[in-house]
Amino acid sequence: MKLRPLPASRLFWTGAAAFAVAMLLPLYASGYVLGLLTVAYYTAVFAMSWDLLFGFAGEVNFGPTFLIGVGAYTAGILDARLSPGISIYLCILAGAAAAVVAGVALALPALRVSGPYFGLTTLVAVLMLQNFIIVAADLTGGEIGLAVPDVITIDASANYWIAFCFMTVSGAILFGLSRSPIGLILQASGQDKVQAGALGFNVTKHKLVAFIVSAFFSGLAGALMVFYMGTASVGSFVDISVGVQIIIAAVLGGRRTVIGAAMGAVFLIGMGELLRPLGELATLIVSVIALCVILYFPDGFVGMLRGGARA
Amino acid sequence: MTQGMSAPILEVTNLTKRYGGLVAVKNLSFSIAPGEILGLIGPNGSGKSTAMKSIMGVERPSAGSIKLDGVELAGLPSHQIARKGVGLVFQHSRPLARQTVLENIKVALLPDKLTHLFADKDTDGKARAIAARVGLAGVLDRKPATLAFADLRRLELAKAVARHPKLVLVDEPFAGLTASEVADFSQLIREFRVEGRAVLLVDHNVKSVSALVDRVLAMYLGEWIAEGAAADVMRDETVRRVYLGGALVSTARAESLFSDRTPVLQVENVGVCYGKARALQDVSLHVHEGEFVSLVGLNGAGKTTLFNAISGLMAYSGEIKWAGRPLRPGSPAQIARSGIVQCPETRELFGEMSVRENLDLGGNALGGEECARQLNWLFDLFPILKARQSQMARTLSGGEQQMLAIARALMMKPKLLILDEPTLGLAPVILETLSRALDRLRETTKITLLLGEQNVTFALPHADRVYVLDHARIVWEGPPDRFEAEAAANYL
Amino acid sequence: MLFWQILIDGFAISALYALGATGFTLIFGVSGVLNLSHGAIMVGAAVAAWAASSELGLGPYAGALVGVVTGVVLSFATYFLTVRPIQTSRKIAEAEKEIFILTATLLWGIIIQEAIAYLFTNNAKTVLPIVDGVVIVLGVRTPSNEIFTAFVCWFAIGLLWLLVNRTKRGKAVMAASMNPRGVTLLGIELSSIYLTVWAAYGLLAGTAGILLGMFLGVSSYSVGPLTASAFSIVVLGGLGSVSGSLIAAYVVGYLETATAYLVSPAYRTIPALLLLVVVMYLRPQGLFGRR
Amino acid sequence: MKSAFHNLATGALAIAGALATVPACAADAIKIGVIAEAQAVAGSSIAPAAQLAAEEINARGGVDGRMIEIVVYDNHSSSADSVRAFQRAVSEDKVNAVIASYISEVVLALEPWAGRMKTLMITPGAASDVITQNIAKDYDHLKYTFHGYLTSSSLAGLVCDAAKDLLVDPYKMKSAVIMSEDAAWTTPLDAGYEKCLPEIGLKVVDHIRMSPDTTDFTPIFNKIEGDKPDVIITGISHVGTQPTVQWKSQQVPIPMFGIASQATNSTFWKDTNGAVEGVFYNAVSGPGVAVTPKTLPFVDAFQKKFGNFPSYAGYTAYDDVYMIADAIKKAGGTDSDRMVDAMEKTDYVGTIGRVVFKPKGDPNPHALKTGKGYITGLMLQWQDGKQVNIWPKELAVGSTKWPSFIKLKAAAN
Repeated sequence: MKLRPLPASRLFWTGAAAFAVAMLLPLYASGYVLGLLTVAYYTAVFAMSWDLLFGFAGEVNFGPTFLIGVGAYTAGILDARLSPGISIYLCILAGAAAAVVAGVALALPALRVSGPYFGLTTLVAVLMLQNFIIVAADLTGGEIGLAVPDVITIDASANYWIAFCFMTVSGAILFGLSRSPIGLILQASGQDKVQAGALGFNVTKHKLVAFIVSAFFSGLAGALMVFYMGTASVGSFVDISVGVQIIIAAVLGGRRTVIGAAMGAVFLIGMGELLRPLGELATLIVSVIALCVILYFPDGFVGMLRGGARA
Repeated sequence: MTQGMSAPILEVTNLTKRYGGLVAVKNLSFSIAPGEILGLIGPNGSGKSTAMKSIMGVERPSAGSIKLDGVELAGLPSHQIARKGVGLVFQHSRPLARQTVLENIKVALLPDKLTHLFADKDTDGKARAIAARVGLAGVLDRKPATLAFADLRRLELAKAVARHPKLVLVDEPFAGLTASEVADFSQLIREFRVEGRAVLLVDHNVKSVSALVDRVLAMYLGEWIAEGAAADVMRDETVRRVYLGGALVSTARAESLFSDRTPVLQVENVGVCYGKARALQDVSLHVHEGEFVSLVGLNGAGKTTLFNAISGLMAYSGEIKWAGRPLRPGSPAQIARSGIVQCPETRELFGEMSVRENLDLGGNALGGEECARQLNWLFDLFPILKARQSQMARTLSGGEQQMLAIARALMMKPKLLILDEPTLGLAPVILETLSRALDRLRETTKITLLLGEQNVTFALPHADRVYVLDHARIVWEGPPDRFEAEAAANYL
Repeated sequence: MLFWQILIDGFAISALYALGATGFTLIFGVSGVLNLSHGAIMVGAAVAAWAASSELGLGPYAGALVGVVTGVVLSFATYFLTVRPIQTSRKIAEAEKEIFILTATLLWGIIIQEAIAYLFTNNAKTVLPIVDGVVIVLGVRTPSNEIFTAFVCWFAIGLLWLLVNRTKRGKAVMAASMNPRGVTLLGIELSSIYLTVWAAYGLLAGTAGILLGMFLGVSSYSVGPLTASAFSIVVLGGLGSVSGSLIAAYVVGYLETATAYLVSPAYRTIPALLLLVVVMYLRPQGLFGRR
Repeated sequence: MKSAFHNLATGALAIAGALATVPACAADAIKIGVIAEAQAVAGSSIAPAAQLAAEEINARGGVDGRMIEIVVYDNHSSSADSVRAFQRAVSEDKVNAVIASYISEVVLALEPWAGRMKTLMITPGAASDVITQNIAKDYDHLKYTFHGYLTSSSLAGLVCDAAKDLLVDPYKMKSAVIMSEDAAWTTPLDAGYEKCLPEIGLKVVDHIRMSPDTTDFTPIFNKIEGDKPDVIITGISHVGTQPTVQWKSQQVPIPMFGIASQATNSTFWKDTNGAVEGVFYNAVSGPGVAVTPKTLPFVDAFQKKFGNFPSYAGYTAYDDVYMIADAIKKAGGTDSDRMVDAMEKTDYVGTIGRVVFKPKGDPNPHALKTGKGYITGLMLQWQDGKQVNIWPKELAVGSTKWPSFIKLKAAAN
C-alpha cells in the first residue's frame, strides 16, 4: 500500500486522536458524560449498520428501527418473562438472532422493489411493528413500555467500556466488510446493477447479506441498549423519529464511510445534550446545524476532514 | 479464419424479444465459432442491442434458444450466464469511484462467494497482468475519475476479460475513440481471436468494424437482413437500401441563392464532453435564413448532442450565434421563445393529454385568434391530427405521434425548426406524408430547417445543403447531389 | 345505521386524506420531490390558524386565511431553503440528490415541528370551526363541520382540476408533470412552473391542515403520522398519479373507518398497512401507476 | 399569542438560569432536579411551580441557611431522555433530590435508577399504582421513590364518591361507560372504576380503552352512544383536546365525568375553542377553591409570576419542594437514606390537603393517604370558560350546569 495523500492522513490522525480521547475519558469524565457517550456509541452502531445498507448496497432504508426494535424487544421480553431463569447474554443473542430473521423477512419483499418503493416498504415495516407492540400490550408493555428487570451493570464506566468496545468491534467489522471483497461487490452492484450481474455477481444474494449484517448489528445494539437503560419503549427504540435521527447521523457524518456514521451519531447525541440548557430549543438548533451541513458539506464530517476535495 | 473450422461455440436460434406489442428482435438465428469475430450491425432501433442484452441475460428472451457450448442460456439470470463464460464490455460504465484502477480490476476477479472475506494472494498479480495487457499499467493507482476516456474503456475491457469468457460481447467498441486509440483497441480484440475466444461486436455500421470482423450480420427492424464477409454485406442491396435508401433525388437550392450575408445560425468550433467521452469536437456549421440543411450521421455520431447544445440544454465550448448574437447564456426556454424550436428524437409529447391540448401548449405564447389560425393551418398540413384532436397523445400510432410532435413545434411559429430523427421507426407510408409536409413548408413558408437524420433517403431530398457528422466531427459538407459520390461509401 | 355511519364518516376522513395527498403527489409529479416535511407544513398551517383565530381572537375566517398564507409561506420556504439548493448544488452527485432531498426535507420538517412545539407547546390544538352544530343525514347525527370539511376538500380538488385542465398555466403544469423537458422545449420556464406548483402545494397542504385542525385537531405529534399517511396513499395510488391518489385516499379512509367501527379503534391503521405491503409486493408501481 | 411570548421569556430565563448556575454552585446550596415535560400541558407547570417554592424558601433564609437551587431538565415526554437527564442530574449536577414528571411510564423507568443511584425522587403527577407496588416488592432498593400525587386507584375512588353525590343521587343515573386511554396509570384506574361504580349504583355497560395516538374519536363515541349509558366516566391524560372537541362537535348527548388531566389546565378552554364547556373533571385543587389556606396564595403568586394558572402537577410540585426542604431540615443534611426516613414522617398541609405518606408494609408504601382528614380531591366543571368547583359541598362555588346537547334520560323520565 502506498502512502495515502495528506488529507486522508488528516482523517487518520483525527480518528486516532478521537480514539485516544475515548480511551482516556473514563479516567477523567463524570459518570454523566460516560452515560451520554454510552447511548451515543450504541446509536453509532445503528448508524453504521444503516450506512452499510445505504452507502454500499445503495438501498435507502427508512426503517432501521424495525431491525433495532425487533432486537430490543425480543431481548427485553425474554428477560421480562423468564428472568431470573435466563442469562441476559442469552437474551441479547436471541435479540440479534430475531433481528436477523426479521431482516430476511423484510428483505425478501423489499429487495424486489427499489427507490422510493423500497423506502416505503421499510417504513411500513416500522409502522407495523409499532402497531404490533401497541396491540400486543400484554406481551410488550404497549405504549407504556416494557420494564426489564435486569441491567448489565449500573456502573457508568463499565457500561461505557461495554458500549465503546462494542462500537469499536462492530465498527471494525463493518468497516472491514465494506473494504472486503463483499463490500466491493456490494458497491459495484449499488453503482450499476446490470454490470455487476454481467460480471457474474448475484446482486440479490449480496444485498441480502448486507441486510443480514445490518440487521445483526442493529439488533445486537438494540438488545444491549435495553439492558443498559432497563426499559424498552416505542419512543426510544421503534418510533420513526428514532430512525430519522439515525439516517441524519449517517448522512451528516458522511455516507459510505462507516466511520462517518459513528461520528454523526456521537455529534447528534452530544450536541443535543450540550444544548440541553436551552431546553426546548436544543432539537431545533441541532436540526438547523444538521441541515446546513447537509446543504453545504454534502460529504459530511468525513468530507470536511478530507479537506473538501474529493479524491 | 473461416467458418466451419470448428463447431460453433454460440448458437442462437429463433431468438425473439417482445416488449408488450413491440417486437424488438424477431426470429434471429446465428452462430459464432471459437476464435471468430462477428459484427452485429444495424441502424438505431434495429434490435442489435436487444439481441446482445438477451444473450447476456440482462433482458429475458421471449422465445428462442441461446446455447453456449450446447448449454441453454435463455432464461437464466445474467450472473449465471456470466459464470458460464459470457462477458460483456459495456459502452458506458460506472466504475467504483473511490477505488483505484487496480482495485476496480480486482473486483472483477472476485468470486461470487460470501465466504470470501479476503482477496486471494494471486489476485493482485492477475489484476496487474490484465492491466498490463490492456494498457493500463501506467495508471494502476489512479482513481477512475482522473482517467482519460480511452483508459476508462480499457478498464471496461479489463473487467470483461478478467473472468476468461469464452464469448465476449462488445458494445460499440470504438465510440468516442481517436484513430490511434481505435487501432489499439482493434489489436486488443484481435488478441481475443488468437486466444480462441468468440467475439460479438455490436455497432451501427459495417465500415467501423470491417477491418476487424470475420463476418458481419446486418439487422433492420428486429430482423436478419444480410450476413457474410464485410465487403459482401456492404455490397448487399438490402443493406444499401436500409442505409442509403433508393435512388437519391435532390431539389436543392444553391447556397448563393440565400441573400443574407451572415447566416442566421452560426455554430463555431463547438465541443461537448459527456464526462470523459467527447460527443462533439470542433463542430462548425451555418444555416441561412429560409435554408433547409440536413445533418446526416449514424446514431451516436453527435447529432442530438449538437441540437441540444443549440437549444441550450447542454454545456458546450465554442460559440453558437443566432442572428449574429451569441445564444449563451439563455435558458432553454428563452432560446425556444426566441424562435429556435427543437422537435426532438424522443418527441417529448404529453402522453396523458389530448392531441388538441398538446397543440394548445405549443401555442401557449400566442393570442387566441392567432392560435386558432395557426391550428387551422396545421390541421390543413396534417389532416389526420384534426380527426384525432380529442385522442390521448400516447394512444396515437408512431407516425401520428411524430406528426403531432412536428405540429406542436410549428405551433410556436419557429424561425428555425430543428427536427431530430423524425423518421425513426416509422413505416414508409408515413415517411411520404412527412416528406410532403416538409415540401410544403419549404414552398409556402419562410421557415428555416435543420434536419438531423440517419436515413439518408429522407434527408437528402429535403436538403439544400448537407453536413455529415461522424464520430463527433463534421467530415463532409456539400450539396446533396454530390453526397453519393463523395460520402456514401463512408456512410455504410 | 352502522353502514351509513361508516359511509358518512369515512367520506369526510377520506376527503381530507385526498386533499392532503393531492398536493404531495403534485409536487412529486412535477419536480420528482418527495417532500417529507409535508406533515409539518400541514400542522404549521393549522397551528397558525388556531393562533390567529383563538389566541389573537381574529375569528374563524381570518384565522383560516392566516393558516393558508402560512401554508404557502412554509411551502416556499421548503422549496427555497432545502429543495432548490440541493437541486442546483454541484457538490452533490445527481444520483444522490434524491436521498439528500429526502433527508433535508425530513430535517426541515423537524425544524418546523420543534419551532411549533417551542412557540405553542405540543398539546393538541383545534382550529375554531367555521361552521358549528350537527345535522341528521340518513339518520346519522353528523357534525356540520364534517360536511363542511368534505365539501371544502372536494371544492379545492375540483378547483385544482379546473385550474389544471382549463387554464393555460394549469395545462403547462400538467404537461410538466408528464414531461418536464417537453415543456422547456415549448419555451416555458420550468422554474416558474415549479413556483406555481409549490404555491399550489402550499394552498392545498395549508387548507388540508386547517380542515384537519377544525375536524380532529392537530399537535406537533401529528407531523410524522401525517407525512407517513400521505406517502402511503400516494404510493398506493401510484406515484405522481393524482387520480390514483384520490382513489387510494378513499380506499385507505374507508378501510380505516370500517376497521375502527367494526373491529376496534385500536386496530384502525393495521389493515391499510397490510394492504400497502401486499400492493408493494404484487404491484410495486401502485394501484394506478403505470411504469 | 401570549403563550408564545411567555415561552420565549421562560426560554430566555432557562438559558440565563443555566448560565447563572455555574458560579452559584460554589455556595453550599441544596439542589433539586426537576425532570419534566416542558411542552406538555400538565408537565409545563412543574418547573415554574418548583422554582416559585424555592424562591419563597430562599427569601425566608433557605433551609438552615442553605439556598435551594432548582435545576430543570426537559425530557420531551420520553423515558430514554428522562433516564439520561436523571443520570446527568445525579452524577454531573449533583442534585440532592429529583422531582420527576407527570407520566407514569417515565416515573416507572426512573424508579430503578433512583434506587441504583440512591437519590430521593418524588413525582408530582404520575398516577400508576405500580410505582408504589414496586416499592412494596423491593423496599430496600426502591425506597427512594415517593409518590406525591394520588394513585390511580385512589383517584377512581374519589371519582366514584363524587359521581354518587353529583349524578346518582340527584339525577338517578344508572349506567356508565368507562372510556380511558391505554397507559400505565389507567390500568389500576379502570380496575378501581370497575369495582366502585357498581357500588354506587352505576352499572358499567361497556369499557373502552383507546390508544393515546387516536385522533378520530367518532367511532368511539358512536359505540358509546350505542350502549345508551347515562354517563361516560373518563380516564384521559395524554389525550384531551381531541376527544373533547369531537364530543362537542358531534354533540354526543352523554356527559363526560371523571379524570381529564388536560382539562385541569386554564388554557384548555382556548385549546378546545370552548368545547370543554360542561365537562366534569377530578382535580386536587382548582382556581378560587381554598382547599387549604395555602392554596389561593400559591395560585395568585403563580399567576402573577408566569401569567397562567398552574396545572395539577404544579400544585404538587410546589408542595414537593417544601416537603423536601422539611425533610432535609429534619434529617440534618442531604444524606439520601436519612432524607428518606424524614420524608416517611412527613405530615404537611400543602396546597392540595394534608400530605401523609403510607408507611412501609402497606401494599402501596410512599403513596398519599386519601379520604376525610387527608386529601379528598375536588370535582370541577367547566362553565363559561371558567373552572367551577362543585364538589365536595363544603368547597363548592357553583352547581352542575348541562350543555344544551346533553340529553339526560333520568330527567326526561
